[in-house]
Amino acid sequence: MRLNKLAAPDVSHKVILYIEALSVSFDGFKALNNLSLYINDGELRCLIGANGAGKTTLMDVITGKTRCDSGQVYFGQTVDLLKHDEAAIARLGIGRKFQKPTVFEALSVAENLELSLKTDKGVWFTLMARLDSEQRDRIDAVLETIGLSALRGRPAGVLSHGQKQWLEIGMLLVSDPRLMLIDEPVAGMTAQETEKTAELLTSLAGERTVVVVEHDMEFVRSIARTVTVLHQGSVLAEGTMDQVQSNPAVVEVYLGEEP
Amino acid sequence: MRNTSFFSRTILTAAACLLSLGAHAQEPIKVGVLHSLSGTMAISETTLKDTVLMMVEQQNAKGGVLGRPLEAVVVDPASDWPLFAERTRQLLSQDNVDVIFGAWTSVSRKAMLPVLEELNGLLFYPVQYEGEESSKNIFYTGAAPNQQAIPAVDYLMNDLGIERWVLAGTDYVYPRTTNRILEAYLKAQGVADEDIMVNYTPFSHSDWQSIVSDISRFGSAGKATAVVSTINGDANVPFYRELGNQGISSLDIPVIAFSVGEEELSGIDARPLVGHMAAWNYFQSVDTDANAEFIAQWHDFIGNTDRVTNDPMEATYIGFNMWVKAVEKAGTTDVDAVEQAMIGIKTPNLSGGVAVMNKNHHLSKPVLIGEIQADGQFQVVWETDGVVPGDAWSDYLEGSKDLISDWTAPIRCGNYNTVTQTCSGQATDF
Amino acid sequence: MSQLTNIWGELRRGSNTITLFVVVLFLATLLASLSNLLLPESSALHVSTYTITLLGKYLCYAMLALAVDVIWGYCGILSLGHGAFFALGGYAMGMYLMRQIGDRGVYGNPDLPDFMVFLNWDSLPWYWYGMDQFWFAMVMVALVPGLLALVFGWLAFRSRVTGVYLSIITQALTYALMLAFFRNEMGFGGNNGLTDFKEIAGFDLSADNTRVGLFVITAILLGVVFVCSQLIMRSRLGRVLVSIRDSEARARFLGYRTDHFKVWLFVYSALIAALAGALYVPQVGIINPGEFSPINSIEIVVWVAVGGRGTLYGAVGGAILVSYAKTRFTSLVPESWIFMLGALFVFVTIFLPKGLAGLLKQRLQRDNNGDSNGHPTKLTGEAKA
Amino acid sequence: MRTLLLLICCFVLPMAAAQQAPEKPQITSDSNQAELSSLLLELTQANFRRMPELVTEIEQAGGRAVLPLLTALQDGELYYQPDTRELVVRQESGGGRVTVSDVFTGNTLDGFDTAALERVPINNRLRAVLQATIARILLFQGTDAEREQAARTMLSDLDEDNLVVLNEAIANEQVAAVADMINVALAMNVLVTDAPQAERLAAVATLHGNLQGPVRNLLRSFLDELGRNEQDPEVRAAMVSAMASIERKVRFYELMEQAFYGLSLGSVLLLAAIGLAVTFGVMGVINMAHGEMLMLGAYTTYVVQILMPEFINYSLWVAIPAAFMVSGLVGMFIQRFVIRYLNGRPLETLLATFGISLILQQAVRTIFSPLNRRVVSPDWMSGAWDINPVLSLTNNRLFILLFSIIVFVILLWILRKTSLGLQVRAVSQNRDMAKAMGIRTDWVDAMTFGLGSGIAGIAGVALSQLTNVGPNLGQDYIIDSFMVVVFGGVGNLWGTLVGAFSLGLANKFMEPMTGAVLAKIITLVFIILFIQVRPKGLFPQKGRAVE
Repeated sequence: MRLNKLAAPDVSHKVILYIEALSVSFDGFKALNNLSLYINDGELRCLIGANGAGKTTLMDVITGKTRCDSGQVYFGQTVDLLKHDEAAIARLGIGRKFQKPTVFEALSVAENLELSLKTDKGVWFTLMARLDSEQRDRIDAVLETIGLSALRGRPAGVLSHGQKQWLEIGMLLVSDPRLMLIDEPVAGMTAQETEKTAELLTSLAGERTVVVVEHDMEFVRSIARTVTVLHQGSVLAEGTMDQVQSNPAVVEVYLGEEP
Repeated sequence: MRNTSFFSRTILTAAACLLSLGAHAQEPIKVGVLHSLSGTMAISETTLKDTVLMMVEQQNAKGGVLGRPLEAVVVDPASDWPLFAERTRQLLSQDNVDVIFGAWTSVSRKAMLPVLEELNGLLFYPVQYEGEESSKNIFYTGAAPNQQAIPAVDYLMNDLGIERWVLAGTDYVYPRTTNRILEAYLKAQGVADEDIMVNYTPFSHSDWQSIVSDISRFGSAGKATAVVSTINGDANVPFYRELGNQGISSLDIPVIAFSVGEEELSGIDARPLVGHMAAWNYFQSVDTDANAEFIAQWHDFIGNTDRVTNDPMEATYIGFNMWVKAVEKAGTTDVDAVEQAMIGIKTPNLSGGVAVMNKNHHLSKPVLIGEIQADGQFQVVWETDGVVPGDAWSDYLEGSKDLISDWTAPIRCGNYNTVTQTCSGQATDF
Repeated sequence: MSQLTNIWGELRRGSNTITLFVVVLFLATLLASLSNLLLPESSALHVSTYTITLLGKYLCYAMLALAVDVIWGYCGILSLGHGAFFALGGYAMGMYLMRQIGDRGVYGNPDLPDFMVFLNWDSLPWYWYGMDQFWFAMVMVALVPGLLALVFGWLAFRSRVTGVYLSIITQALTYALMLAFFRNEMGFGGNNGLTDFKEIAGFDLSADNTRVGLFVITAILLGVVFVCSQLIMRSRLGRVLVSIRDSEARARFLGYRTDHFKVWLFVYSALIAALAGALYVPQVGIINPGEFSPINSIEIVVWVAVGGRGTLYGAVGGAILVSYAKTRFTSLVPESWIFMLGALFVFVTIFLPKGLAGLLKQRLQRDNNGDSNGHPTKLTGEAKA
Repeated sequence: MRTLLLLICCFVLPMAAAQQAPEKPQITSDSNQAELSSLLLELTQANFRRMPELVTEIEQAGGRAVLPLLTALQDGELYYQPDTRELVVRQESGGGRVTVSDVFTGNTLDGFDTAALERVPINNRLRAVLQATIARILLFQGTDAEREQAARTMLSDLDEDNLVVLNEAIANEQVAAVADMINVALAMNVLVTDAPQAERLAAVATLHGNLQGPVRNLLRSFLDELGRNEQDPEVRAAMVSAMASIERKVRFYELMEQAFYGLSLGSVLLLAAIGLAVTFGVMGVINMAHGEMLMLGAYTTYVVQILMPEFINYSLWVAIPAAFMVSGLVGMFIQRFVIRYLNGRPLETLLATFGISLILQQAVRTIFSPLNRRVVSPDWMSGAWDINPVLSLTNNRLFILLFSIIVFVILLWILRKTSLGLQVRAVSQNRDMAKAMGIRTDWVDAMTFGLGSGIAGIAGVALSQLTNVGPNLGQDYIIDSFMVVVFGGVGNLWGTLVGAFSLGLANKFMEPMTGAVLAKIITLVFIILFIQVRPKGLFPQKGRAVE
């Protein structure tokens, strides 16, 4: 119940997320095939790969949505993520933004953020919970960041696609996670918004760890320090954007197709 | 709420005007009809509603009662037991009816009973039932167990030499009580425990394979075996079908039923059932002038010569005629006066005898046993010599053998204990 | 202390609906009761005891509808078996009332109810013990349905049975209970159920005062349940529930143990249903296994759908409206009532997905900001399967 | 429709006529005509007490020649003319055609007012006497099967008359099966008389493993201390062994019987659920009106039988396609006008279709009255296949079991091999993609729903042979159907098959221990718990697309 009170992950070895020899298959189709990946604390990492390369499945496994067939996922040195369910993983400080923006359409923008706050998430607590001034400030600040202050009382359902993307990012921000998993943040955004997103993500890295899955190569180039290329469920290449782009294997399977 | 009662009143008044056109300008006597017209029980009860309406129409043609026309107030309790209580209250306190004809299942009567007693209403209940009840406000014109079950068992035992018994019933209070009474009765007649098999099935039971095969096994022990069936309504068709298909004829193991009448058989292909029996106080095939007339009137009223008549219809017929006589005797529709006037009233029944209302609010009736014919009718193969008075409290049950019901002075009690000479529990309103 | 002020603040913030509802309910109850007790029967304004009983029944149905709305409207759990909790609460109350008859039954047996006497039970089954005490019976009214809801909810929500699957197994649950209660061996009176009650806590059940009293108590409790539910729905918990309804997976990724919330709400809802059942039985005077029938449970859902799910007053209004229509039309046109009910189902689901309350809301909104160029309100929050 | 009926009439008429051919009775010359005539006259006037003796006297006077008379009396087809008291046989065939024929010659007689004829009444006691009397005659005159049956009838009634007849019959009997049956009877007789030990032992040996009920009862009585209580230790030992072998066989066959009952219940569940497996499983639509599709099928059977009263035996073959059409069309109608508007909102669909189910029920109640309707079983569906005296499989159940499997296979074939099936599967797996590929998803939805409903209609035809045809028919099956589909796994026809049969078997094997209701409750609770463990049922659909 009180997982959110757990100590922060042990990152004494600099690595916040260990993924080792992970395999997942659906009906014989190997979505992840013996994949290993290490994410350092405070890093901003981009995952790229063709459709079906296993990006979303990987996120699903990390956040507890999908069970893996074999392998290990550790959060810091000590926390075995495979032993926890989605809610517990979220409370550990792993936040996720989905590919398709999923906000709670019947709730207002501010309420969406309120639910995402980093607090006790037990039944009885939520029944009696009130926003204290600190939390209110935090919500205000995030609303400012994502540019939705004027729409705070509106139901999220009436937002445009881009606004929903922002709101989801806001929900992620307000929950103050250690590790953020962000699936295609700029899909449906204008060029300006994309730029703003890139700025935001870059600024987040350092105090938090950010993992971004993105198709927009321009965007990836603008933010990425380290890029990991997935292919057919395993890591094909890893390095800076330039390194990866010059990797012949990558060129062949991925960049070649999608200039 | 005022609006609504105004609304209903307008409708009722309109109906009343139509009914009494050309008759009397007198205020009509209201007859409540409380039979389910929708839901599961509609199948049986709709017929009784039509019977009451027919009787009302005929009585009005004869000039009504006490010079006043009769007006039927029909409501639908929709086979929903709590609704029976609610509608009773509506009939008695909103529509101010003078008498109610209604109910089929025991549970609906039980739901109505407290309301009837509270508001001092009058109910005529026309269906065979388990007994163990006698209310000042209810007249029971159907058979009590001693007017159906016990004579039937006597017939099987004495005339057909049955030694082994299957008591099969639907799991509700009528079969439970009847079978308890029969078990006690059979044991008193020297039947051994292992020669009695009791089986209960739920309502609308449809898969009878195992049970029929058990019965057939039970019946193959070399002794003459019969099934006494208190299986209710819908479950009968698959039951008889399974019997027929497993090759159990009325010669191997005859079935005598207490809840299967002409109406139920009209929905069954009766050919495989020929020779199985039913015990009732009336069959459509009874050959009397009164019955012929009744059937003709019924066909005329309902506009369909294929419609059958059955025992609860006769019970409604008797109850209605008795009520008319009692009102005329009392000179008023006041419930207390009519209740006292009812006792001792005699009217002809449809099987050539005379029905008498006894002190315990139950009728004296003849008991007939009929064999099912291929056309869905019954052929009477046995009947009691005279009429049998209905017994509210069974002599064969531990709890009720000391109880009697007597609504005449000085006892005036539905459950008078003859040993302690007290009227236990039930409020008597006196 | 701060929590108290919270609640007070909450009450003031949402005062509109709550106050309106409570005031209307209070006035209606008061008027009906007083005119029954004080005005002579001949008076045109007199409300008959029949009407009072009828109103009492409607209020019980309203409470039941509220119970279903709380889980369906706010959390997307469509239970087709809520009649089971209602009936269990009713049975617990019925057992108490049965024991109150004491030796006034027809057989004069001080311990055994009549149906046990003539079915030859020689002693009271263990689960009937203590039911002669009012407090104990009331504990059972809550405990039995609450426990059942807890166990069932815990099993179902933990293994993430959702949508139509859940609906179907709730239906199976009430169906199984119906079959069980039909069995006479169970010791609950079989098909006949429990009836012929005499008094409740010393008050004669056939007296007008008692009936009015029961009606008033029902109205008060309905008010309390309404206010409580409204407060819950306006708390953060309520928002979590809505978020579960709209996207359970997303709520889980925010760190909410959605199964805990659902179990909690399911139990809360079951308790309301049980309370409604317990109030229903002394007013209608009978409880029998028919109350478990799956059709009854589906009818509750229709009340909520007609009134408008996701709004508590909608559920209450829907229950009263449909029940009233049933009372009227089964008297006037018994054969057509089923047609009308059926057509209502189809019509409401296709044309009024938000029910009458939704219609009302749209109307009000249009009137309020008819000229504002705000975004059109989309119909949102369809229950997800 | 009309042409179809006509065609069937042309095809069927000659066959029906052929079946009606009267049997030629024999007239023996040694009958005492005068005495017989007076007895026959008395037959029209006697009461039930006199009748049994009268029948015996008629047999004595008329000898074996009176068989047609007795058979007619037993079948309730013996009538007399009220004025002349002349006895005739009055037979009614389908459609109310009445023929009157001579009692002994079987020649058709004309000039009778068939309505004025009075029936010679008969009751159960008389039927019993007739059965015994007819058996005695049939033992000599009947076909092989009739002779065997006659001998079997006598097993339970080994009085002197019967023994005389049996001894006479065995001398001339050529057919082994009949002779065996007679020998069993004679062996039973040996046991109850004071025969020497060797003969008794031989008799017991004859009875060894014999499954006839009377044989078992007789042996049981010999082993019962309160019964005949066999004293001779050797004979007793033989009896114990004979009895043990009988009991062993009986137990085995009872198990077989139970399995058959389970499969039969399973087949009913399968039929009821399989249409639902299509609409719910493939389309994801919760159709609460599914039960009413069954009901419509059953009512279609009723209407078909009304339309072709002369050909009841063939009515089901017409009813099956008719029911498919009726239910299928109603299903498509529902899909087009209601469900289509609720796409992707399963819970709303559930409510709307429930409303439709109410409307359909009430419509049937209004049109056909709330009373159950009489649906006749064709002759070939009544009766049973008697494998041995303890195991007989009823024909209707057997046919329905077979039928359910045929329906299943056809459905599987439609979904696997036809283009409709391909499109249905495409739509069920990815609606948008299918649409993009040019599949008319609207049309496919309507067809799928029609198919599922039509199959429910066919199931209704089968159910009309087992249970009531009334407005509540659907209600009785809807919950069971849902249970089967959910238990088997939505979207998997094989799951439905396995689910139906395993629930049927479980129910029937539990029933002897728990009773029918408790067995059903246990099954329901089991399914509720099972769904918690495997929310997707026995055979879940796999893959990410399901999420």
